[in-house]
Amino acid sequence: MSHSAVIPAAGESGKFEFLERGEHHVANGTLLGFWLYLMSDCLVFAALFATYGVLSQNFAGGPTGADLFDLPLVAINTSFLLFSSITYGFAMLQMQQNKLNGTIIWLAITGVFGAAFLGLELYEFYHLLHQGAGPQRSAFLSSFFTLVGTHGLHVSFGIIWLVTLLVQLKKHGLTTANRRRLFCLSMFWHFLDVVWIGVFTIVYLMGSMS
Amino acid sequence: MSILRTLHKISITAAALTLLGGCDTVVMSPSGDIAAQQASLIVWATVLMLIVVVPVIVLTLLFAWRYRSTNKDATYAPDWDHSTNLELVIWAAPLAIIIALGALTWVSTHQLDPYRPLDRISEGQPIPEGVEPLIVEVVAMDWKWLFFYPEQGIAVVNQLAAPVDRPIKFKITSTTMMNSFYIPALAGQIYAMGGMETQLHAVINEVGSYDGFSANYSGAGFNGMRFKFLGMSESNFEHWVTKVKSDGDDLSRSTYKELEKPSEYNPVQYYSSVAPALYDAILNRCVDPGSICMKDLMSHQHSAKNAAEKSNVQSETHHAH
Amino acid sequence: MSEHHLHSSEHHEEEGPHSSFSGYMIGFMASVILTAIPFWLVMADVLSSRNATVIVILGFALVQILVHMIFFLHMNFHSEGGWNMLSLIFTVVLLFITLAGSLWVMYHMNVNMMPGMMTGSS
Amino acid sequence: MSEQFELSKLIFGRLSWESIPLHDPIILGTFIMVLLGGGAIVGALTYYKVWSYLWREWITSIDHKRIGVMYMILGIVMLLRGFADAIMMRIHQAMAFGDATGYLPPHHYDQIFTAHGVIMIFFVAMPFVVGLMNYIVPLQIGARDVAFPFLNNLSFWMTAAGAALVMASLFIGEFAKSGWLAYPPLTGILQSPGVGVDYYIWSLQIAGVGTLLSGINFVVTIVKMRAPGMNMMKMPVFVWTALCTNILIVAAFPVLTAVMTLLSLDRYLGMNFFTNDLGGNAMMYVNLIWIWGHPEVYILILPIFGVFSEIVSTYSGKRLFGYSSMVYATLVITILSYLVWLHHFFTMGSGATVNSFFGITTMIISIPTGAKIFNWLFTMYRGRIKFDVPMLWTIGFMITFVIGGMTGVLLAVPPADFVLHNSLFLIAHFHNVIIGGVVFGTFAAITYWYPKVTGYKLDPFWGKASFWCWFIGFYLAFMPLYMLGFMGVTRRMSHFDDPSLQIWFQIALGGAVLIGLGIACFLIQLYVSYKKRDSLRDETGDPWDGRTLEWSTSSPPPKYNFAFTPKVYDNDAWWHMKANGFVRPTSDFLAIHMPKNTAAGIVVAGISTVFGFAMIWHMWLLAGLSFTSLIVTIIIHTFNYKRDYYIPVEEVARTEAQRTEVLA
Repeated sequence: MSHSAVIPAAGESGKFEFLERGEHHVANGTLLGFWLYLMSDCLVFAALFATYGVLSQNFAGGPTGADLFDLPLVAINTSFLLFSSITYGFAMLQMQQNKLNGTIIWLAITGVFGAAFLGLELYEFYHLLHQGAGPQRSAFLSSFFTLVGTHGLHVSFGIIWLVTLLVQLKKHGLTTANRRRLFCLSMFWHFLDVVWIGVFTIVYLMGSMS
Repeated sequence: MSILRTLHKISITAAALTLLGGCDTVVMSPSGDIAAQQASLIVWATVLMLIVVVPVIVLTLLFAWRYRSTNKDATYAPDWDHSTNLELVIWAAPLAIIIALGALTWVSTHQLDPYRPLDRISEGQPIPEGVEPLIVEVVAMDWKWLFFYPEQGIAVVNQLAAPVDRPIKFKITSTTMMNSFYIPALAGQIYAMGGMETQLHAVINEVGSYDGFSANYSGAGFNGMRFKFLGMSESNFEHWVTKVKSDGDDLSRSTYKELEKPSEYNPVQYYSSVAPALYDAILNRCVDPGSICMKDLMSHQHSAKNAAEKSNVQSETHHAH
Repeated sequence: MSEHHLHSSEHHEEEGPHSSFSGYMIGFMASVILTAIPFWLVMADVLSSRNATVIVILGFALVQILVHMIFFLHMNFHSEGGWNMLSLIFTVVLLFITLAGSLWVMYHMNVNMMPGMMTGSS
Repeated sequence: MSEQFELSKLIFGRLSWESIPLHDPIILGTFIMVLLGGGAIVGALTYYKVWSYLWREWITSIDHKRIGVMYMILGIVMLLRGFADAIMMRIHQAMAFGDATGYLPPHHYDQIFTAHGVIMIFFVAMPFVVGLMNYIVPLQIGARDVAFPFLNNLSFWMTAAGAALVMASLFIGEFAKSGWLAYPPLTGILQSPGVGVDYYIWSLQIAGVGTLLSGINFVVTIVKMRAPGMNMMKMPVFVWTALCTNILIVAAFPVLTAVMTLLSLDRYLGMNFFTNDLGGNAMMYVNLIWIWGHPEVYILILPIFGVFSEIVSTYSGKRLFGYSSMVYATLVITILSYLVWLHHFFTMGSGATVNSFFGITTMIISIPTGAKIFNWLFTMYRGRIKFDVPMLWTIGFMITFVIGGMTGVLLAVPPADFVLHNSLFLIAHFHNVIIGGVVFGTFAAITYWYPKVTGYKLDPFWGKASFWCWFIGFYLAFMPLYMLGFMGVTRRMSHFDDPSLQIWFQIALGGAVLIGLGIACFLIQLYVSYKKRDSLRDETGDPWDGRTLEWSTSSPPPKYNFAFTPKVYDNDAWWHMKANGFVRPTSDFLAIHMPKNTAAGIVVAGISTVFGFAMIWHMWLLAGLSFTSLIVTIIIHTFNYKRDYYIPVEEVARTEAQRTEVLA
């Protein structure tokens, strides 16, 4: 763009330089693209939240949120997710300092917190099913299981991705490509946090109030 | 039919179309006051829009002809791509039309809201003192229409009658599918949905037999989901009610369960008497003995723990289905 | 999900936002507090009015989302030439339309049609 | 015995020999024809040994131009299927009066109108629009490919996978009998226990993934990969409309994915989102699907607005009138398209305030749309209009689309909608805008850019024939439907009692036949032009005296599009270059960095098809296996770090020297 020193190439008019004569580097779009994917995911959750909002009072004579939700359990679960965000943050700080082992260790810890979160959520689901409060019971429960379950499914895929990335880091180290992947996964992971804020506030806290 | 006759018919129809502009169709010249207002709204909206549409079409053809490349007399201005005044007009003209149309929409939508009770029976004719609307409860079934007349205590399948110039209040629901209750000559349509009740207020002004049907595709028997809507004089309507009462059977809950089974191209059926609160039970999805009505579920949903236990039993019965 | 990139091996300039220990810690502490208070409000039934509680916890959720956006997702007006922020704002607008629109529309439908919710139904 | 039964259930689910409709002569005949035709094509490909060429150069290609062409071919093939459905319906409706029941049994007829809608929107209009954007956008912004070339290939194959499932439903099982938006409770498991709705769900889900990924891809491409100097207000209008369309795709398709998922949870796991009982609410489905559905309409039409902007300015030999108001109009439409969804269900009973709000927002959209029409009009004003075939389509579009827009605004007035909703008037309206807009636009675009793709123009005689058949055919086919709408005739009817309606259906059939001739003329045009390619050849790369960058390179463009990335100073970049004495470079070439072809796209899409098929037929074992292998394949793919290569400088120099020779 500012190659003013370059002599105009053969045939080009002096007034305009019409060609980029050097190699034209195109900015990498992965981070933006992944961000856009997250925005689209946001709208999946918007649809699910809207459905939950519309159907959340349709208990069909079945149990309500106040009957079912175990807030201390949810609080513990929330703390798992919060811890996993800060540990992911530490992994990113290690990455910035080019410390491969530190990155790997903090990433693994993040994965453990994520798995603990999932385990607790599955326990909760199992408990609900056991009580006869499965997703078939009422529209409220259908939308509850689907909203919370979709978030859980995202966490599961996040963990699969995290494990894959651990292997790739071991194999190739902190290359540009791997750093980019770490960034993408970090966005994904923190995005799930943000969704969870909506879930625990709207579903669990508001649902528990009688 | 020979080709010549077909051609003849086509030319006559085409001529009729150009002459009448579709004015003798049921939607554009209906027999009920609500539908008539809707038809005149269509005309007004169209006229408003034609103010822009006609010039656009004319100008398109005109410019295409005038500035054809072979016409060397026409001005050629290859770099002319902007004119603030012109662009103001370009945005302002549609805007002005839309403001007018938007105002028309706001007023007419409220005026012709199907939930709104009527305040006249036709133009310049207010509802006479003491005339109460005729109540008809409509159930869209698979695939037929069931009409309850609560005042008269009768029910009819696939036939609907009403006295002219008396407001009618329809309460509409469905057993399973999403249907749309539509009598073009009377008034616009409204959906009929299971567990829900929509309403329609309308009045028929002319004696006659009109088509009624479901306007929303609802599965295999949709095509045969048609009925005749009979606009009658007050005395003929009384006569019709008497006839239904004398010819009909009793619509008990068990007869209703029989009727509820899917059927196609159902004939007209009369019921001289109806089990109490049957329509209400259909609407609330509790015709089956022992089932809990939706409205009761709604109002009791906050009585927490007991309901939860009761529901376990209920969900088991539901699974058994 | 992690596999889209083309010109990967070529240039080495650091992409993505830079973050700092203090930034993460501030975000973390803030979100712990912002999580704990709503849980306490609901679990200990602090406020007498249900509506007040709902408004307060929704407010906390909103603030916490902002905290996460700023300290964990590193949102600002510069990253990716402002396109990140622009797409976020656009998404939030659509989010609002979808949620508020659906609730508004469905509320009216339910009031008009649902037995037990209908105005004036007996 | 029962153990064996369980095992076969696990493997074959509900698929059995009865699922194949051998008893239906129409389907059987079609099946045999498809089998013979398909066999002939496969045989010919094998005989001429083109499989490995196809595999190397097309199937695994990540070149946006190749992918664009494949999208267009998919669109044309599916257009034939969708049109076959249309003409079958028209014949049936023209016959089925009084005692005559028509030749299609109702269950078959109901599948046909569903399939027609689904195919035309998802597998004809969408591939056309995405294909056009694929081919043109990178060229117009001076880029060498899209931002994520592999994803682009995957997107195409996912779309094709969805189409394959729809086609499979014709011969294995059945398609949905529910209308193209599959409203519950009709599509609930109680009312539609068969596989039809599941075919619908899974084909849309799989194709939807492809569409969403390509949406993200194009937004990033346009944001990140524009040539130096091309700021936002110097982008060609087609690129602008493509950007807005892809933003809408990213914003709207997730909602479709979500609502399809909810419907499948109802069907597969017995949940109660949209059921009549236990608190389900079918209105929520209608609400959600139209939150996707209305933006979808603009996803289709916006790029076409861009196409017409390019064409009208090129063939008028004039700059586009009101570039910036065109851009703002596009942006306004993008936002507003998300605010009007309720106008598709005014009659559901939401009350006057809600209805009039959405009615008025709908009308507001007609303001920017009107502004666009005026802009095209004043681009023609004081131009030198050449009536090549693309310009004919454009004028046909302007006249037809205005009428469609008018009937659309009419339907946006709620009380008017009460009498016209679900009637044939509505059918006429949306065919008026989709045929008059999207289809006319696609044909205009194909004719306009064909020489860029192949290096020779399309034969104008057959192009004109095709245009007039379509144009007159459209009016003949759909004006009667407007009339029938006023007569209170509803859509999706398979039989009529009133004999006075028959004449209208017969006229409409005549129109449909004429449209069929239009399609035939188009296919003949492709063939004739190929035969006459030497006389139709364009060696300049710029046959229409074009204005944007795609005309600055050769036809067809080299793999790398541009030997040097162009610098842009004007929104008619190529026009500006020509006006200022640009001369092609002939030396100092550099090696060019390009992505490598990969088979991962078709493999992932293939496994997805198997997964979808297994889910449709409840083959749980296969479903589990294919899902696992899908995840594993994707993970394996992420271990491939070497995805690019350099085109050596000698090859670039050789290619460019050849062109220099041709131009001399």
